[in-house]
Amino acid sequence: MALDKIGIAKRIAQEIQTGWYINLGIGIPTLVANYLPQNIEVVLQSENGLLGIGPFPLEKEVDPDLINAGKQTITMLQGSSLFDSAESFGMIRGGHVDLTILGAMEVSETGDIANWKIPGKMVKGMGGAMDLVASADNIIVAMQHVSRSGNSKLLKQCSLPITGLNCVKKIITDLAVLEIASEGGFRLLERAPGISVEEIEQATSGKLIIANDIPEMII
Amino acid sequence: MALDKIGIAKRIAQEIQTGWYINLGIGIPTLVANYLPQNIEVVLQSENGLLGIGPFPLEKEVDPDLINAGKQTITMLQGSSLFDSAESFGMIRGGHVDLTILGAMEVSETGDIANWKIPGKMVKGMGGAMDLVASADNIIVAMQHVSRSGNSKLLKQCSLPITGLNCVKKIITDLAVLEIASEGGFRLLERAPGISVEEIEQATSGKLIIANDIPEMII
Amino acid sequence: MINKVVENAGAAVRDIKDYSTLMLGGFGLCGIPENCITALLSTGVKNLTCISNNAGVDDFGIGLLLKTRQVVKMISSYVGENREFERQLLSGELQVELLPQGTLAERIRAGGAGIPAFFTPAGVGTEVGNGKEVRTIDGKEYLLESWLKADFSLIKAWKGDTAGNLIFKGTARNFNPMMATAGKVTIAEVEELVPSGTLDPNHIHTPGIYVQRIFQGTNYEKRIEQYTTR
Amino acid sequence: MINKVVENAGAAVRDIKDYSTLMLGGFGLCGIPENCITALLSTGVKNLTCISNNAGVDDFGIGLLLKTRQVVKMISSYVGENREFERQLLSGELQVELLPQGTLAERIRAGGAGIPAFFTPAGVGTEVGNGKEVRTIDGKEYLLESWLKADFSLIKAWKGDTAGNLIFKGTARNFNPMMATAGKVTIAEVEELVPSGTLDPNHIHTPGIYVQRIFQGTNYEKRIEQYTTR
Repeated sequence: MALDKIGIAKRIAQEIQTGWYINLGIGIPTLVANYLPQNIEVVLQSENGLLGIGPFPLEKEVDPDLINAGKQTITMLQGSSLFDSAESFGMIRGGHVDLTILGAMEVSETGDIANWKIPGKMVKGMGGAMDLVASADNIIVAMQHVSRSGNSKLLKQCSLPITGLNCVKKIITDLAVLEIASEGGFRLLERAPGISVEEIEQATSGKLIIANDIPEMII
Repeated sequence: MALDKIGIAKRIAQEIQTGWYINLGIGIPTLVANYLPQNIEVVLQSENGLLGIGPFPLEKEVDPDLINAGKQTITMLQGSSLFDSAESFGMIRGGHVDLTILGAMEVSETGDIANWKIPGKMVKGMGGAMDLVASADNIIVAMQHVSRSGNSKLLKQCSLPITGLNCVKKIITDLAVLEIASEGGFRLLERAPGISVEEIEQATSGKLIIANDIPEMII
Repeated sequence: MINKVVENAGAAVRDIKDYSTLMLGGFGLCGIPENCITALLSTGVKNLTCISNNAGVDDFGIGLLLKTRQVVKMISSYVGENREFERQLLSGELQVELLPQGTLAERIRAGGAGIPAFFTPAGVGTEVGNGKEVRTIDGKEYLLESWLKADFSLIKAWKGDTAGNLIFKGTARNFNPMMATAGKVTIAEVEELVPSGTLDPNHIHTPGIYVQRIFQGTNYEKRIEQYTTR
Repeated sequence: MINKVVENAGAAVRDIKDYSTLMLGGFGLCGIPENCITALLSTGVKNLTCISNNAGVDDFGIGLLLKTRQVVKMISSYVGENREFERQLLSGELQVELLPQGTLAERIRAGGAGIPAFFTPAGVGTEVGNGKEVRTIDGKEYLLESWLKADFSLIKAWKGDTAGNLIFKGTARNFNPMMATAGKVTIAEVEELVPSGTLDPNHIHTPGIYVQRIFQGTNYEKRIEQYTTR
């Protein structure tokens, strides 16, 4: 069965190593924080100027001067630090953030990502996404394998305006875990529980690279 | 009679207007702080990271973590702020400092300045001088009119390695106040008390522009 | 210290003229110059170019100036919270330049710090790179981006002193410190205005040299965009 | 929070190898990593390239590493206080690259912030500009300068916590914060090491993300170069 959002978040959480500084995008990536293993220590960055995002506040703790990049009220963990936006993107651009997890509308088989604009329809802006994908060494995309209108989001080439080129390392969807092969193509690493290789093939428009034996995810 | 260092400092102090942020170089420029009129408020920048230099400390106030750009122990005035070197030179480069006063070995009649190197002899480095002269709108040079070996320091062209081009606005020496004319040349504005125009002419190697009546400085 | 205090928001923004370029601090509705925005609604100044990470919401922040059609151009990174903005943009009433958030922050810092241009990897291969110089450095491609400056920067701080020194709180700092450096005239509104000498020099985020006018703000609403509790 | 604490200076610098590029914080003798310098004297590591605004004095700071001939190249802005330095330079034993102080600071910041190159007016028309691209922007000439990075950055802070967050004191801040961002491995020595959560997040000058190792320094001499009283 295809994973739900929580399932995707849980699987992504397994990718995370202790000691990492991590930027989580809005949506599914934000959920990942809830499923980190107990024994690892990571620091979450909010690109609007905080290292050390804590849980959402209790009602009495709510502070309008303390929000995350999704504009939600948050708390700070012990050992947090605050800074301005230039410093924050200096961290990102300078490669100090170990992992970026973000959503996407489309990913190409060479690791291009499109997630900021639908011409004529949606003009929200790219926010920090272009800086993140242009800078991070380790980028995981969290998304549905297929769009609501039934089209594959794993394509030979992106059809929507690009956010960044050759940057995605790994994709974790409701159906599969895949990595971008250095020669191009989506290398299938794991299947969602109960999902067949054929179902993944059908849902993938770009080149899918399949080894003999594809294990099921362990969630 | 030619001015002494204190005389030069006193004359420079007359150039300063209330509300200005000022960077004072090492040597005579540092002395200027002692002769500011009572009724003006200025803030002195130390490019190693301080706005609001105060007087030298009392013995019991000495703090090794608080020095000026000349490495002397200092104090801070009320309302001071501390920052790092990148921020400090951002202020300088960004034109936020209203006036820079510094010493020179040579000044050319087009406003070039040389003050950091004597090839084969002195290799101290330029420190912040190149940033200051490349950025400030208002640069006053404080120096002796003639070098110890008897050569004019106001030249057609600098003979020593350049610190910056076309940047000096005004020169205040032991003999005279001069400004760089937009068409090139040292326009004589004031004579030191008792110094004749002829004496200044003799001490100036570059083109000297002399109006009919050159007043004496009032110190 | 030099005294930068003005009476109130009205006095602070009085000489902002039509066709001015403004920078407004804030991320979302967090750390925005509420008092200055209200004062601009009163002066009715028009044809403003506003540089701000976001464009407020329909009825708060810069959204208020959009509603009154005082803004002719926005330079922002994310404007997804504002329907009036989207309407004006799609209808062609409003010019918009969208920039990567880090590029926006760095261009503003560059404007304040006298760096006319710099290379950044953000936007390479995207429409952000259209018409911009691309250069390969150490095997990676970068875009050349230029500085941004403003006629006026409108800054919101937590505490400030009469000499213009500012301290921000929490994530309300965001774009405010860079913008303070990049305005020909920088106007700071603060929740608490204290005498010069009250703030610890080592805790100051924005040195007073960048601030030309400061005033004690009033009636801060500090609206929360996404009230979220656990 | 992630714990960055190491035992002492010896443990912190143990893997600094011959031919490494180091950044060392400080302005003059103010805010220099005294403990790390002493530890490098012990390891005897050689052929170091040192990036530091100054080169210490003959018998303190980086001057100690010059005396033992552990340094093969210095990148600095002002080295006038050190006679041994001048001797080695004039005799050709030491390579030296002198840079405008603001260019040095900005190149280090750029290294930490992922900006491979930027334009600056400092040094135009001087020998600093030799071989560098010159570009006229808005009628003024600028030099293109590239980023600086280091294998190790040696930082001295006043207070630090176990997560690597740092607070500096007075003008001992100087080059330390930029250098902390530009080292592949950044080592911070502090006068007072406190548990994570002790420092106010709003007062932190260098966030812990930039710091890989931190230790409590000992026996700070804090020598004063120009003791001056009124």
